[in-house]
Amino acid sequence: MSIPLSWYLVLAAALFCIGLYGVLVRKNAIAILLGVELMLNAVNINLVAFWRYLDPAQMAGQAFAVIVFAVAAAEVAVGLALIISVYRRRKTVVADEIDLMKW
Amino acid sequence: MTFLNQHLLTLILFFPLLAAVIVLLLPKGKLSLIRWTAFGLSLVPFALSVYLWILFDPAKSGFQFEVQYTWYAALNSTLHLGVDGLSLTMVLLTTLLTPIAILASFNISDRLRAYMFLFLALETGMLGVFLALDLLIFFVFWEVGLVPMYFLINQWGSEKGDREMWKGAVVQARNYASLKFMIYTMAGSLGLLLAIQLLGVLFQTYDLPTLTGKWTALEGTLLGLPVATVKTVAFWAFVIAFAIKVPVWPFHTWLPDAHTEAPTAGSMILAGVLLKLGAYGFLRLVLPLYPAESAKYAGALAFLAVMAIVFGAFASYGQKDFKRLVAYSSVNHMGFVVLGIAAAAKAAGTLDANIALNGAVLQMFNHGLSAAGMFFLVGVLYERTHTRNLDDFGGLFPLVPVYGGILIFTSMASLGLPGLNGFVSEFLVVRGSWPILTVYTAIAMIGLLFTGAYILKGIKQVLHGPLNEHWAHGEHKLTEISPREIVVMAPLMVLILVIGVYPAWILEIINKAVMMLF
Amino acid sequence: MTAEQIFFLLTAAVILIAALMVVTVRKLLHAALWLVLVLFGVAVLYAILQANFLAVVQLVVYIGAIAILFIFADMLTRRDLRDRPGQTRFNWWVAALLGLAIFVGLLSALLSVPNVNRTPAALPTDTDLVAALGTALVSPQGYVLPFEVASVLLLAALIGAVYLAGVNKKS
Amino acid sequence: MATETFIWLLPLPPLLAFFLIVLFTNKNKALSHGVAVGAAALSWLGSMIVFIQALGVEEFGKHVFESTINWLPTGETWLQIGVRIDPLGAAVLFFVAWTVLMIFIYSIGYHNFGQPAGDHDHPGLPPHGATITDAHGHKHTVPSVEPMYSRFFAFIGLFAFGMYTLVVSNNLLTLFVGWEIMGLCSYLLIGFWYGKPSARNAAIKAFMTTRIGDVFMLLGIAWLYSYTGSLSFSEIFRPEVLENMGNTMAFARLAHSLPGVWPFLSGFSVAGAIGILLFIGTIGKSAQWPLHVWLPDAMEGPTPVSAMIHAATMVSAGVYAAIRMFPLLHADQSGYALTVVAFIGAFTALFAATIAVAQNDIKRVLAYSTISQLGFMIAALGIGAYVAAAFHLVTHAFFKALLFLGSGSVIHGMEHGVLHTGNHHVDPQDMFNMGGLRKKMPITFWTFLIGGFALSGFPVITAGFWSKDEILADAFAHGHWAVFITLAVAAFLTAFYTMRQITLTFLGEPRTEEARHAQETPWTMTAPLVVLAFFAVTYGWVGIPEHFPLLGGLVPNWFHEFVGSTLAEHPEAAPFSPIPLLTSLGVALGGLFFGWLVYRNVKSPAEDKLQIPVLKNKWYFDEAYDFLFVKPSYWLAEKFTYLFLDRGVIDGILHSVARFSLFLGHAFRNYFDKPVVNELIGDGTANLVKTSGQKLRYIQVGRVQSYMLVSTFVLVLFAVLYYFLLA
Amino acid sequence: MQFPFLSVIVFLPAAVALVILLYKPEWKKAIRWTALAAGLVALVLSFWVYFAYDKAAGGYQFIEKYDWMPMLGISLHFGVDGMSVPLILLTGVVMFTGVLISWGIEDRPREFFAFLFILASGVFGVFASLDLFMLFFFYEIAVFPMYLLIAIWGWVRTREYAAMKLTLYLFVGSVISLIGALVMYFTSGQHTFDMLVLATAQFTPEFQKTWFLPVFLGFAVLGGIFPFHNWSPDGHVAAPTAVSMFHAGVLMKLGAFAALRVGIMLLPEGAKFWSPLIMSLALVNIVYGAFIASVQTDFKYVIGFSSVSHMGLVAMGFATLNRDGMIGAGLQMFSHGVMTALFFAVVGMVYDRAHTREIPKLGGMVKPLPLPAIGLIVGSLVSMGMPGFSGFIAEFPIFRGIWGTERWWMAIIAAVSIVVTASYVLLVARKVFFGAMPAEFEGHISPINVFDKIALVLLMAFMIGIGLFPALMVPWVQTGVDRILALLGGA
Repeated sequence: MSIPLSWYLVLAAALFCIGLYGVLVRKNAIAILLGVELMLNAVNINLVAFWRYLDPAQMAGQAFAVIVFAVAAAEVAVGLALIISVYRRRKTVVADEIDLMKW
Repeated sequence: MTFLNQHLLTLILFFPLLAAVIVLLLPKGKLSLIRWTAFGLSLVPFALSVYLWILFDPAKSGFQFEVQYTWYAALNSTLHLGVDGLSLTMVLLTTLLTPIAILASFNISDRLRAYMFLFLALETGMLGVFLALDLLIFFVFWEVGLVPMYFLINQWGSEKGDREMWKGAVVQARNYASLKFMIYTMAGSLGLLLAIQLLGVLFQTYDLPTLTGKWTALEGTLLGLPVATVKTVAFWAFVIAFAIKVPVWPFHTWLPDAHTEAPTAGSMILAGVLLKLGAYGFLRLVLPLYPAESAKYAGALAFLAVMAIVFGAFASYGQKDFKRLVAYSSVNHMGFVVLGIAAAAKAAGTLDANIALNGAVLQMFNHGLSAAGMFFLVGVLYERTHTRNLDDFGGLFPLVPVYGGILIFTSMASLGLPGLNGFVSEFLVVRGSWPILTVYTAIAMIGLLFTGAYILKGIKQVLHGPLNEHWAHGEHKLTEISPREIVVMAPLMVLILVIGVYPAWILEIINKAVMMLF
Repeated sequence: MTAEQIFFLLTAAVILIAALMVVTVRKLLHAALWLVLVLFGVAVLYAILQANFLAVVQLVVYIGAIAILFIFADMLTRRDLRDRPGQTRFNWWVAALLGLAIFVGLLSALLSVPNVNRTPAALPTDTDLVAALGTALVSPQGYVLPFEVASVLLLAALIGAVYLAGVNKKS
Repeated sequence: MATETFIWLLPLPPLLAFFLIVLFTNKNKALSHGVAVGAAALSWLGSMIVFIQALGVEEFGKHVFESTINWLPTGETWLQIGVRIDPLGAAVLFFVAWTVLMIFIYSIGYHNFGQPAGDHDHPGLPPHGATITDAHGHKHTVPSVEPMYSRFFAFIGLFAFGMYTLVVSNNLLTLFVGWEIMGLCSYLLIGFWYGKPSARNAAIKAFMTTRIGDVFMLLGIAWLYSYTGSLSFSEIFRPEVLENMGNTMAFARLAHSLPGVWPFLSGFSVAGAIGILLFIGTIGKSAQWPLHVWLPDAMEGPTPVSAMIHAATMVSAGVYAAIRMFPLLHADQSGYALTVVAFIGAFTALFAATIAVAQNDIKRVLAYSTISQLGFMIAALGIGAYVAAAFHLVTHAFFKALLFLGSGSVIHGMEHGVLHTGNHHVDPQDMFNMGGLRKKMPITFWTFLIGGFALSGFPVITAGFWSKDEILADAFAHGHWAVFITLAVAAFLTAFYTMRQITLTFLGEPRTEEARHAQETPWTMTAPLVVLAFFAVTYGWVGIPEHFPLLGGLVPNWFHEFVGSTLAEHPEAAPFSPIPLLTSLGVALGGLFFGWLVYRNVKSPAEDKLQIPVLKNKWYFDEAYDFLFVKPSYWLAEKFTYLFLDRGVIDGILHSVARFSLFLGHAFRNYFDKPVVNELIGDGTANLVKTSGQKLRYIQVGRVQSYMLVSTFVLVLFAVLYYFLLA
Repeated sequence: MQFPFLSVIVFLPAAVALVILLYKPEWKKAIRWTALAAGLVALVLSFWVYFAYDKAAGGYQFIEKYDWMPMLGISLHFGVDGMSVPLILLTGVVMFTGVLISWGIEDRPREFFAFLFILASGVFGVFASLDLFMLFFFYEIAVFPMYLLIAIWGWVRTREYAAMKLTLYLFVGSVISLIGALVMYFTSGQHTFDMLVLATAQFTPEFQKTWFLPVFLGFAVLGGIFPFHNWSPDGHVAAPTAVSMFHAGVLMKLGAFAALRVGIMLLPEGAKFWSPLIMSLALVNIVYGAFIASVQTDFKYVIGFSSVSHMGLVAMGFATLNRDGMIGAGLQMFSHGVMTALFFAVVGMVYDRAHTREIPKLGGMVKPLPLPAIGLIVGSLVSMGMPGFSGFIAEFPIFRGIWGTERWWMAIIAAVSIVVTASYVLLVARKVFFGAMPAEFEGHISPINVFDKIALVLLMAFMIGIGLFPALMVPWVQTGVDRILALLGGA
C-alpha cells in the first residue's frame, strides 16, 4: 500500500486548524468544546500515522492515542459538567457572557 | 615533675584561664570565697613563673622551654611557645602583678565573679603575647587582651564624669575611654593584621624564627612594588600598632582617658603590663623582622619617643586630676623605653645599643612596678575620698602618715631617684642612647626634669601644705591605709628597692637576651 | 493512484468537510452530528492504518460516548438551540487567517521533514498488535504509569463532573 | 677586716637607722634618736679609723684604699661600682664625720627632746610650745617637743647615708646616687614642716633647681661613660684617657656645620664639655649663680638641716664633686672649661655677698654667705687652685656648720623669749629683734664669734683666714687678676656682713622683750658648738704655707701635701707673696671694723642705710625666674600641651575621624542606599512592573477566547520570526 | 547501601511539617514538642553527618541517587562535600535553636512550625543536592515559605512590603540563574542535571564567560550581594525572630552556596574571568554594609546590614578563587550563620520584652537578661573578628586570600570595616544591655526561659569552640576547597 505519510500529516494539520478556528470563533461554550475535539483527533491521527510508518513494533503511538482518548473523555465530561452548572447559574452558555474574570 | 617541666609554659599560659572558669563557677553570693579563690589561683602562675625563672638558663642562647601544638593547620600556624630573657622578665612581671591587682580589688563587690573572670582571662591574654613564638598566635593574644580590659573599664570604671567629643556629643567618660581604648588599639592593629596576612601569604608559615630569616632575606619585587617599599610600609604598620599600645606620642591620648576611668586594679594592670605589650612588640617583632628599616627610621622613632617623654611630662605636670597625672607619667616613662629601643635599632650590635636596650627592658619592668604602685595608691585615696581632684586634697600627711610614706617612696621610684629601680633603667637608656642619638637624648632631659616637677606637684597637692579640714574629721575622716593595702604595696616596694640597689640579678637575664637579639 | 489512495482521499475529504460544517453550522445540534461524521472518518483512517483496536475504540468511545454526551448537553442547555444572530464572533476572519497561517506553517514544517513521503513500514507479522498494545499499556517497562495516571484522571473527571453537574441542595 | 671592705660599711649604719626608725621605733622618741645618733657615732668611728689608717699609709695618693664589685651587666662587660678613699676623700670624710655627728647630737636639743608635747601642735607645723603648771601652780609656756621627732632623725639618717655614699664612692654613678639621695633628703627636710606653704614651696624649689643641675650632670655621666667605657675615677683620670678627651673636639660636627658661629662652644674639648656638664650639677647642688635661688629659701627647714645640708655637707658635696672632676676640667686644652668655672665661682662669691649684706633674717644672711663662700671654692678651682679649694671646703664646712648651729641656738633662745611673752608676731629669726644676746647666751656668743671671725678670715687664728688666704694667693700667683679682685671685694663684704650680723645679734642692748628673755640652750646644743668651734680654729693650722712669715714651717703644710697627692701630677703650692696676704688682712679686718662701725648702734631696719631694694630683693632673681620659667612652664604644661595639643589637636583629629565615619554611614544610607539602591533598583523595578501591569490589564477582557486568540497570534508571530530570522 | 542520612535529613522536616499540619491547632504543646523533637533529630543527624564525613577521603560522601525523571536526566541526587557539610550542620543548629527560640509563639504555631520546617527542608535540600534541577527545586521550596512566614507572623508595620520585596528579589534572582542553568543543561549535551557530570562538561570559555555572571549573581542576590542586598535588611526587620535566624543564618548562605556550586564549580573559567567584578561588588558590600550598619538605630537593621557586610566577606572569599579565600568563605558562612542566628535570637528576646528595637530607647537589660547580654557580647566579638572566636578564624583567611590576588589593595580597604564593625557592635551591646534602664522597663522585663538559654549556649559554644580550635571545622572546609581548586585548575 502506498499512501505517503505526508498525506496523513497534511490532513491532520488541516483538521487541527479547522478545530482551532472553531475554538476561536464559536460563541457557544459547547461549540468550543467541539472544536477542541477536532483538534484532539488531529493529534491522534498524527500519533497513529507515525506509529504505523516509523516503527510498528513500538507501541508508543497507539498507547498515547489511547491516553488521548481518555483525556478527551475526561475533558468533555468535566467541560460539559461545567457548562451545565454555569448554565444553571447564569442561564447562558455563551462564552462572552461568562466573563467574571474580567478585571 | 617532668610533666611540669615539659609543659611549664603551657601551664603558665592557660592556668589563669582555667582559674577564670573556676571562679565563674563559684556560688554567686560568696564574695570573700570568690576573692580568695581568685587570689589563690592567681598565685599559681606566679609560683610557676618563679620556678621558670629558676630553671631558666641565661647562658643558653635562643628560646627555652619551647612547646609547639598545631592550632590552625590550614594557615600553618601553630601554638608555638617559648621564653627568652625578654619574655621571661615580662612573664614574671605579669604573673606578679595579677595577684597583686586582684588583691587590690578586694573592695569590688559588684558582679564580682565576672570581674575576676575578666581579670584572669586578661592575664592569659597578656601572657600569651609574651610567650608566643608564632606571629598569628601573637596577634591573637594581642587582640584578645583588649576585650577584658574594655569591659573592666566600662563596667567597673568610675561612674562619674562626662566627656564631650564635639558639640552636643557628650558621653559618659568611662564609655568614652573604654571605646577609645578598644577602637584605637584595634584600628592601630589593622596595619599589623594586614602585614601579618601578607607575611603569611608570602611564606605560608607564621613561625617567628623561620619567618625572621625569610622575611629579612626577601628581595626583588612584591605586589608589583619593590620589596623595600613594601617592607617600609609593613614596618610602619607594625610600628604604629605597637606605638599606639606603648603609647608613643602622638598616639597616646587614649591612655590618660583609659587609666583615669579604669578601676584601680585595671589601671594597675593597664600601666603595669598592657603598655609593655607594645614595647615588647617592638623588641620581639620589629627589631628582628625589620633590622634595616628600624635602623633607617630610628630617628623618627626617637623623635616620637622624645616627644612622648617631654610632652608626657608636661601634660602630667599640667593635670589637676591625680590619676590623670599618674597616667601621663606612664607616657613619659614609656617614652624612655622607646627611646632606648630606637637607639638600639639605630646602632644594632654595638655596646651602646646593648646598654640602651638593657635599659629599655629594665625600664619596662620597673615602670610596671612603680606605675602599678602609683595607680594603686591613687586608688586607695580615691576609694576613701571619691575625688581625684588635686585641689580637694592637701596636708593629708598627718592623717595618713604610713600612706604618705609609701606614696613618697613610690613617687620617688617613678621619679627615678637613684637607689630605686627607676634610676637604673633610665640611666642605662640615657647612657645607651647618648652616643647614638645625642640630641634627642639631650632634649629628653627636659622630660626628666619635669618628671620631678609633676611628681613633686602630686606629693605637694596631696600630702603637703595646710591640712584640708574636710578630711580631718566627721564622716569624711580619712582613714589610714589598711593592712591589706599595705600587703599589696609591699612586694612592689621591696622589688623597687632591690632592683634599685642590686639590679644585676634581673639585668643579667635581660642582658643575655638582648645580646642575642642582634 | 491506487484504489486505496482514492479511498483515503475520499475519507479525508469527508472528514474535512464535516469538520468545516462542525465549526460553521448555526445549529449546535447539527454541529454535534457533523462531529459524529468527522469522528467516523477518523475511525476509518485508523482502520486504513491497521490500528484496528483504535478504530474500534474511536467508534465506541467517541461516537458512542462523547458525541452522545454533546448531544445531551445541547438538549440540557437548550434555551434556544439556535444561537443569537451571528453565530460566529465579529472577528471570525482574524481567526480564519490565523488558522490558515498556522496550516501553512505546519505544512512548510512537515514538508521540510526528510522523506516525509515514505511508505509504511512492514508490520511485525509474528506479534498480535492488539496484544502488543495491551502489554505495552500495562507493562512496567511500558506505559503503565501514564496509563494509570490517565485512569486516575478519568476517575477524577467523573467525580468532578458529577459534583459539578449534580444539583446541589442549597441553591 | 681589710680597710677596703671596712669602707663599704661606713654608710650603712645611718641607712639602717633610717629603716629601723621608719619601720619600728617611730613611736618612741628616745629610741629613735638613740638609734640615729648611735648610727652616726658608728660611722664617725669608722671614718676616724679609716682616716687614721689613711694617714698611716706612705704615699697615700698612690696607694689609695679602693675596692670594686660588678654592678650592672652591660653586654660582655660589667659596670663596676666601688669605694675609694684617697687623700681628698679622707679629708672630706673627716669633716663630714664630725659635722654629721655634731649635728645629730644638736638636733636632739633643737627639737626639744624631753619637753612636753605641745597643746595644739600639729604634725607638719613647728611646735608652738606647751603650757605646764609648775609646783606652785603657775602656768607658763615652755617649748614643746617636735611632733615628728622620730621622722626627723630618720630623714637625717638617710641623708647621712647619702653623704657617706658620695664620699666613699669611687665612681660617678654611686656618687650620683648619694648626690640624689641627699637631694631627696634636702627636699624632705626643707619641707619638714610641710604644713607651712612657704616650706612646701621652698622644698620643691630646692629640689627642682638642683634637679636642673642633676639632669645635666646625668648627661655628663652618660657621655663620660660612653666615651671612656667606665665611671670609676681611677679609670677616667688615667692620663692617656684625659689626654685623649682633652684633645678631641666635643662639638666638631657643630663647629663644622656652622663655622665661625660659637667659636667658644666649638672650642670645647670632650673633656671640657663633660666637665662643664658635671659642673652644672655642682652649680645646682652648691647653689652657684644662676641656680642659687633655692638655698636661701631652704632656710625654711629646721636649723640643724640648714647647718648640715645647706652648709656643711650637701652643698659642700657639690664642690667636692667639682674638685673630683678637676682633672677633667683641667684636661680641656682650650681651657674654656676652667674659665667658665672660675667666672661662675668668682661672680657668685661677690654677687651673693652683696645680697647677704641686706638681709635681716639671721639664717638668710648665713645662707647667702654660704653661697658666696662656695663661690670662693669654685673660683679657686677655676683658677686651678685645687688644694686651696679643698682646704676652704673643709674649713668652711666646720665654721659654717658652727655658725648655723649657733644661729639655731640663737633662734632657740629667742623662741624662749617669744614663748615667755607669748607674742607670736615677733619673728625670732629677725636680727633686728635681737641684740645683746651675749649676756643671755654666752656659749653661743663666743662660739658664734669664732665662727664669724673664721668666716670673715680673721687673721692667723681662724681657719678661714688660711684657706681664704691660700685662694687669694693662688689667684694672685697665677695672675688671675679679675678673680683676685672680685674675691677680695667679696671677702671684704663677707667680713662686713658677718660683723653686721654679730653686732646686731649679740652686741648692744636687747631691742625687744623677747631678746631680753632669751636664754641659753641645753648642752646637747652647746656641746656641738664648742666642738665645731675647736675645729673652726685649729683646722686652719694644718695648711699654713711654708713661706709664711713667722709661722711658716712651724707646722708643715700637711694639708697641701696630703690632698695634693690626690692628683696625678702634684700641684705646686703658690709661691709666697705679700700682696695677697696684705689684701686678705685688709679686707678681713676692714670688713669687720666697718661692720661694727656701721651697725653698732642701728636700732631698726629703717636706720639701716644698706637696705637697698635691689639687694634686699636679691637682684629680683626669684621674680625673674618666676616670670621667665615657672609661669611659662606651667602654661606650657596645662594650656598648651594638655588642653591645646592633646585635648584639642590630637583628640580633635580622632573625633573628627569618628564623625567622618558616622557621616559616611549616614551618607551611604540616606543618599545612596535608600534613594538609589532601594527605591530606584529595588522598589523602582517593582513599581515599574506594577504600573505597567495596570496599563496592560485592559487587555484582560476576561474572555477565554480572546486570550487564545492572542496566544495563537503570538505563536504564529514567533514561528514567522523563527522562520525568517533564525532558520 | 548505608542508611540514607541525607534524604532523611532533607525530608524529615517536611514530613514533620505535614504531621504537624494534621494536628489540631489547639494542641500547641504537642506541636511544639513535636517540632522540638524533629529539630533535635535533625540536629543529631546533621552532627552525625558532620563527624562521619571522612575528611581524609574528601569529595562527595553520603551519596544517594534516585531517578526522578530519567528522560530529562533529573535525579534525586544527594551528597555532601567539605563545603556543604558544615552548612548542613549549620542548618541543623539553626533549625533546632529556631524551634527553641520560637517556643513562645502563640499565633498559629501549627502553621508557623510547618512552614518553618518546609523552609528547613528546602535549605537542607539545596545544601545536599548534587542535581542542578533539584537544587533549584529545593531553592524555591526554601524561598516560598519565607514569604508566608514573614507576611503572616512578621512585624505588622512592614511585613507585606518586606515579604513581597524579598520574594520578588529572590524569584527574579533564581529565574535569572535558572535560565543560566537550563542553558548549561542544553549546551552540555549530556542531557543531565547531574552537577557532577556537568562539572566535567567542558563548556567553552566564551560560554562560561557569558553565563557565569547571570548564574552567579542570580544566586548571589540571595547572598545579599551589592546592589541587590536591600531585600535582606528589610526582610530581617519584618521577619519574626526564628525566621530572621533562618533568613540571615541559613538562607543567605543558600545564595552564596548555590553561587559557589553552580557558578564557580560549573563555570570555573567564567569565575576566573569575572572574579574582579565580584570582588569589587563584595568589597562594596563589606565596607558599605559596615558603615551603614554603624548609623542604624533599629537593632535589627544594624544586624541586617552587618550581615550584608559579612556576606560580602563570603562573596569576597569565593571571588578570590584561591585556597585561603575559599577556606575563609566556607568558614565565614558557618560562623556568620551561627553569629547572626545568635544576634537575632537576642534581639528577639529583647524585643519581646521591651517591644521596641530602637537602640536609644533601650538600656540596662543586663540585669534581667544576663545570658542574652553575654550572647550579644560574644556575637559582637565574633562579628568584629576578635581572635579566639570563630569570626577571626574565618575572616583572617579571607583577607589572606585577598592578599593572594592581584587586587591585594582591596584587603586594606576591606580592613576598615573591621574597625567600623567593632565600634558599632560594641556601642550597640553597651547601649542595649548596660547603662541605666529606662524607667518604663523597670520590672517589666521577664527573664528568659530554659529553651532560650539552651539555644544561646549552643550557639555560643559553636562560636567559641571553633574560635579556639579551628581544627573542629577547618579540615572539612579544606577538603571541599581542594576539590574546587582542582576544578579551577589550581587557580
